[in-house]
Amino acid sequence: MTTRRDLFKITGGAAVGALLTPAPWRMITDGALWSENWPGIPRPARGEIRAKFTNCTLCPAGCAMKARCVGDQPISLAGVAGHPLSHGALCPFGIAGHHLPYHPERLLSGAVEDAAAAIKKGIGEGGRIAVFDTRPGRTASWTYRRAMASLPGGLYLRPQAALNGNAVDLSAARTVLSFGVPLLDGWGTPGNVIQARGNFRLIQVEAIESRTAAMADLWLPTNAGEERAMASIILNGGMDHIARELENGPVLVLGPEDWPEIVELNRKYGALGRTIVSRRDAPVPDTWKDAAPEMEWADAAEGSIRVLLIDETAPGAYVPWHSLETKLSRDAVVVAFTATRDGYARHAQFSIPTAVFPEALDDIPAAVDSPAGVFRLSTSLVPPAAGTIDPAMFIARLAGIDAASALRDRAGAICRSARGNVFHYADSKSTPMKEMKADAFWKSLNEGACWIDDLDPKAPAPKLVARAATRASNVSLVETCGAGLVSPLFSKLHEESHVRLARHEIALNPAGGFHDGERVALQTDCGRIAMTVLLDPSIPPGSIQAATGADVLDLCGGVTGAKVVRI
Amino acid sequence: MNARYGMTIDIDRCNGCGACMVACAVENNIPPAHAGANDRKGLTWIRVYKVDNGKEYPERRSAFVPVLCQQCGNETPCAHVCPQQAVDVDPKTGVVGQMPERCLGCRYCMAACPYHARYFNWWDPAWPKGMEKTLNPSVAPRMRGVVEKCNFCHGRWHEARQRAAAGGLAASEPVDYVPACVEACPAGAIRFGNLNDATTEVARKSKEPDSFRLLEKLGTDPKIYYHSKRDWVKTIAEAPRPGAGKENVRG
Amino acid sequence: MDKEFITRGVKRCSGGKFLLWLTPWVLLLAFGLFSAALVLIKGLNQTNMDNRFAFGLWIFLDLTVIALGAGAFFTGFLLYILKIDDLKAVINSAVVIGLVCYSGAVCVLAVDVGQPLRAWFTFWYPNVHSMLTEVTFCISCYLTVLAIEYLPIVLKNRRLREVPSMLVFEHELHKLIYVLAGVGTFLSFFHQGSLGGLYGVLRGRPFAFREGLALWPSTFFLFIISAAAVGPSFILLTTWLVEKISRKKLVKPEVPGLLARISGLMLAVYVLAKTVDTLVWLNRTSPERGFQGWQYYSWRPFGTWILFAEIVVFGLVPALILLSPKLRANAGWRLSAAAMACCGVALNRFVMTVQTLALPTLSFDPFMSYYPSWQEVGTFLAVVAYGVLVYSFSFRYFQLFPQERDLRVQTPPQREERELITAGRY
Amino acid sequence: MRGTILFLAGLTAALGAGWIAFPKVLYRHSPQPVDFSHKVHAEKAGQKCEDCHAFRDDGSFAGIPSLEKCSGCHAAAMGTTAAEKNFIEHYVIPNREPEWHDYAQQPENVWFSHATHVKRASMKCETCHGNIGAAGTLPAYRLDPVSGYSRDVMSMDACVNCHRQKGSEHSCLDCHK
Repeated sequence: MTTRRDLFKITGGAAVGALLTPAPWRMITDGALWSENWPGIPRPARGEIRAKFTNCTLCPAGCAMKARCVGDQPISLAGVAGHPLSHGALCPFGIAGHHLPYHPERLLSGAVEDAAAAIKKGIGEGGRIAVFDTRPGRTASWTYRRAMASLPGGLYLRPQAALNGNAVDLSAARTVLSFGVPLLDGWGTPGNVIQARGNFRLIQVEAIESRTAAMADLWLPTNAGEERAMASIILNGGMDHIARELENGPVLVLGPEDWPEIVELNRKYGALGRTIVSRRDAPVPDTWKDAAPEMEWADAAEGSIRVLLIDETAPGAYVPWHSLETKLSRDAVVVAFTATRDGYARHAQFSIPTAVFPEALDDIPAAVDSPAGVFRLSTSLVPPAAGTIDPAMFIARLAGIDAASALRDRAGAICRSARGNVFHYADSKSTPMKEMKADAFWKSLNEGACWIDDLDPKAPAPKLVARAATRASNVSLVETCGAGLVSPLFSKLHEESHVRLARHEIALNPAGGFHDGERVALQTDCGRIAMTVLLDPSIPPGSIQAATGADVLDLCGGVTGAKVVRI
Repeated sequence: MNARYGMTIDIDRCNGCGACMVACAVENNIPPAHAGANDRKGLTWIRVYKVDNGKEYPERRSAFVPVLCQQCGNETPCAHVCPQQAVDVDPKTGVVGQMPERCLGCRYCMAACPYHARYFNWWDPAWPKGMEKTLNPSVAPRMRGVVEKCNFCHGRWHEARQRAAAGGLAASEPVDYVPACVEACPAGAIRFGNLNDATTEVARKSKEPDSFRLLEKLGTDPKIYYHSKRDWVKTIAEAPRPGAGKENVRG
Repeated sequence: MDKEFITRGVKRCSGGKFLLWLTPWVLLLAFGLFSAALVLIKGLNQTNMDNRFAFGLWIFLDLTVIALGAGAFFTGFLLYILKIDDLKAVINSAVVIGLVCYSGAVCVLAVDVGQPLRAWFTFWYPNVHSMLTEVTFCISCYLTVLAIEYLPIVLKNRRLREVPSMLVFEHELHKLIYVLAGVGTFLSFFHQGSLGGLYGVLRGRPFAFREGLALWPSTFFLFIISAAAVGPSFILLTTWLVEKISRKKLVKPEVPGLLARISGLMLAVYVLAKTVDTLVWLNRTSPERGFQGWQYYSWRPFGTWILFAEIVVFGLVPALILLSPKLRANAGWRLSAAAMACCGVALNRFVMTVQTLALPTLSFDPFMSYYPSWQEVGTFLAVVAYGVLVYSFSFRYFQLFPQERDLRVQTPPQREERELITAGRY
Repeated sequence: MRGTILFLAGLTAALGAGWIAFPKVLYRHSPQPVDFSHKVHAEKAGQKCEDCHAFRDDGSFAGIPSLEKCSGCHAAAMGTTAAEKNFIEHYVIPNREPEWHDYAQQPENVWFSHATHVKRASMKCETCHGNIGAAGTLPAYRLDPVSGYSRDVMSMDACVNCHRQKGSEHSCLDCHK
């Protein structure tokens, strides 16, 4: 019979034996190896590395992009070196643009049929129909105008045109006087601004030391809301050291365009025709000439619009809803074509999901700092998500016009004009337009190219018109994770560091009596939004810095006297 | 002759846009922040700090300083302390390498690093659905519980060498190798190159009087040179002075 | 029920009472294990540590506990190598305390690392320059030694002695004990030192960095001396505590005095060395690396008071008390001095770990603060509970204090005392 | 005496279990989808390795050829073997990629470039892959389910040894990514 001691013996032997086999050591090693392939960690797809080219549609700059792809999937984006407009630069929004199709908050479903029915009903009842286009001048914009022309009472509305539709020639400027314009923080075409930066002196008038103010040659701090007073002082030669600076021309004065002072300063210092020039836009087919005229939204009659179709697929100037709303009739139908729930979708009865960059095929008109007209395509790098709608096609079908080949037709028109040059991204070579056939032009546009018009020798002198000026707000808005979608990786810039303000974050001076991370409400006559406080001593007392975002723009756009209140 | 890769960062050109941070995260498969993360628990191999001259508004002036692994060349603090050789310095390139698969997550190297350039994976990495398709095959995603840091986009170095070999080039050190942040900086504030090669821009710029390195007196011989003409900016290279600039980073 | 397990000639309370005493500690242990499990399963995000506070409560307490556990090796060293035989009275207890402290610390370390499955890499791919490698090797080896030293205590148990082979085994072990003590002492000296070295070598952290003597930074030696100084003090305290709780005399009156004298002597040496080291560091080491010494102490709340408290209040004062025969003869003075000494070393470990990380290194760094999460606290409480449990069992079933029996024989307990004992109270 | 026997019994039992049973239990054997013969292709078709295992334009190595490559020759049966017949029926005609098991698939954290080894260091395929190119059949694929790696994958030691001999061993990042 076996005793306990026998068991000891056997176990002992087994233990010794086991140590002499690979088994225990294998298991220890495998344990560590298992931790290399930690559960739930994705494995990057492998495959051939290819380069594709496109243009960014996330802002009106339309910077040229080189996409590094595994197979067909873009995995990173970079600028196109030597590009005559964007000079190889990309902003952080563009650099991570290829993540947008996978954004968790993307809008992917909407009641398309119901929307169509409601629109038809609205038109049937004889109401005015209008398209509000956040980025005019695109081929899609022309499609809207043609559609509206063919619909009874159709209107094409656009935001206020920057500089009255004129362009800025930064390369000509020697002194730039800017009233709170974020010149070095995403204004115009970032690459172009940086390229020209060495040649001009920058004087920044701003309450807060913004990124631009921090980089300016001279920063004139003003009290929040007193920028305009400062402008008229300078205009009347009140600050002679600034006046002396401005003698070093050519001068460019930038600021809220509805201030008469800005217009006057530009006149006084001879900016018109030198640093502010009129631009000839890319030609369109003659058959489009009967399209509806562009109308600034402000000029539409109050309460006149029965059906409003908003296209915010191409982010541009955002018009606060409380202003736009006044144009609607009581029983108006509002349809927003968008990829995000944050914009006009918050106010529209129907939100129709659209493709996002880099899914959509679109063109990007010239940016404000491009004196020459341009034509470039944003070719789709990945197929549009299921269930998304192309607003141009939708509205064209509504009006019963054919716009399927609009882009190609326009390319044809440009080719026929035989003006300008085509810059090819793959080899950074330029070929004169007159030397290219329409098909070749179209092909290279899709493979990554940009048509740049010649400067118009007999361009008319640019005109600037002042309007009834709104008072300046004490909220300075910084472009952060603003309207529309941004890559989830932007968490690096706010959540995981404090380089930029996150949405619904406001920066205040510690003297304000609030504490870091406190939940407060930003309040104006238009309402209030819950915000989180970040204390920043570089913000002057009384000023508020907030990240742009449709809701914040609705709250602060064109209104003054914003205040922060405890919840 | 061995290469000594380094950087010059022109603080006077940096407007703190954050393109370098985003490009770095894209290139190196760094996941978006976990819901619980903050600026002390985040992952960003290069971090832009906002610094100031310590004065009050309106005399206050700010500048932006991108801080990444300084690739210390002398008695590299982190490599020196790692118990199991998960950190090493490549004599061929001077790059301080971190091996997440060897790391046991003791975080001794993080305590040793005076530049706070090392980051710990406090959470399991997670990407929004579908976004994992955009991961870079040249960089292995890391698992929870290990330390990671900048290695001058070593994946790009591998690719460049492979291209050179495939193209039959003899050069063992690639010519077209540049980290993502350098490529991404729209202002061209970051320059990269071989400090041992006197012909490169970095070698030249690193010797200019306006160039300085962070905490140079520690004797760790960093390979990241900062550059500024503003005197108050130059003082950021020195040891902290209590009272000054405590609010620069929100803790 | 378990009477036949209890050493002959000593009284222990009834099983029921014993269980009653165990219950709270078991509960504490359970809670601690739960929080540790949370950390292991969900990851270190359960703690309040972050990239700047890469080390937290755990490392601080590990260092403290290991310093307090040093009594084991130092007593062993005095007893077996320097032949101070009076210490036989406490050596067993010291060994148990040592075992508890070290094994506890190792367990916490296993929770503290992000990928415990790879911990063995340190043995397979060691980086010989790293102090942590030194620590890992020494602690694991010394833990084995302690386990072997613990065995004879276990084997002395009445029931186990009935097994002949066990008896033989124990006899063999006893011949070994001197070797073990020697090895243990060496290993222990070494890793106490390397624990100090851990921070002394951080050239990137001028607050912790110290210049070297021979291979090691000065903190290496300071940690050894300080550990040797508080080891006896801690034994002093624990012995007194056990006597109070169990209501028995366990050691002859001269033993505590001896421990106190040793502790005082070492403490005095430590204070002297620490003072010299601090002066050198403040006036030479740190300024040479661009950090003015004064600025470390201008970040609230860590003012110069912390330096004063560490060296004078919890260093010099207890040293003097323990050195003066009159004062240390008085139990009150003796014990409070011992307690102060322990606090002093704890404070020193706190400064080396937490303050080092809290202080900024870059000019644009803020001063950092950190509070442990409940999971961190819980995990550590598990170690405390585990220690109490192991000690309680050892005390009940093994002979931790050889003099206990003789003391009972010499002084027959007073009546009420006897009643207490028969009533089976502690 | 009895004790010794028992001890030895335990010892041998453990040894047996560890050396013979354990590997059988641990490794998961799975056959390749197609009964492919390198030998036939090398001798009959006179093909070189790089004819099928080709480099891509970007310098990366394509590894196991895709079905497209195979169909290039095997659109219709070229021989009479059952294996080819099966292959054409099950994969070529339904145009279904065979799920090959890669014996030498390196871990995700390893950067291995065939270009640097084959083109710059001009190494032979056999040096690492043995003479599988001459084998008539494909050996079964053996997976270690715990580590998730093929049993025949080259170990780090093997890499390091060769790099050491060649004097091209500098740092972890030489081969890791």
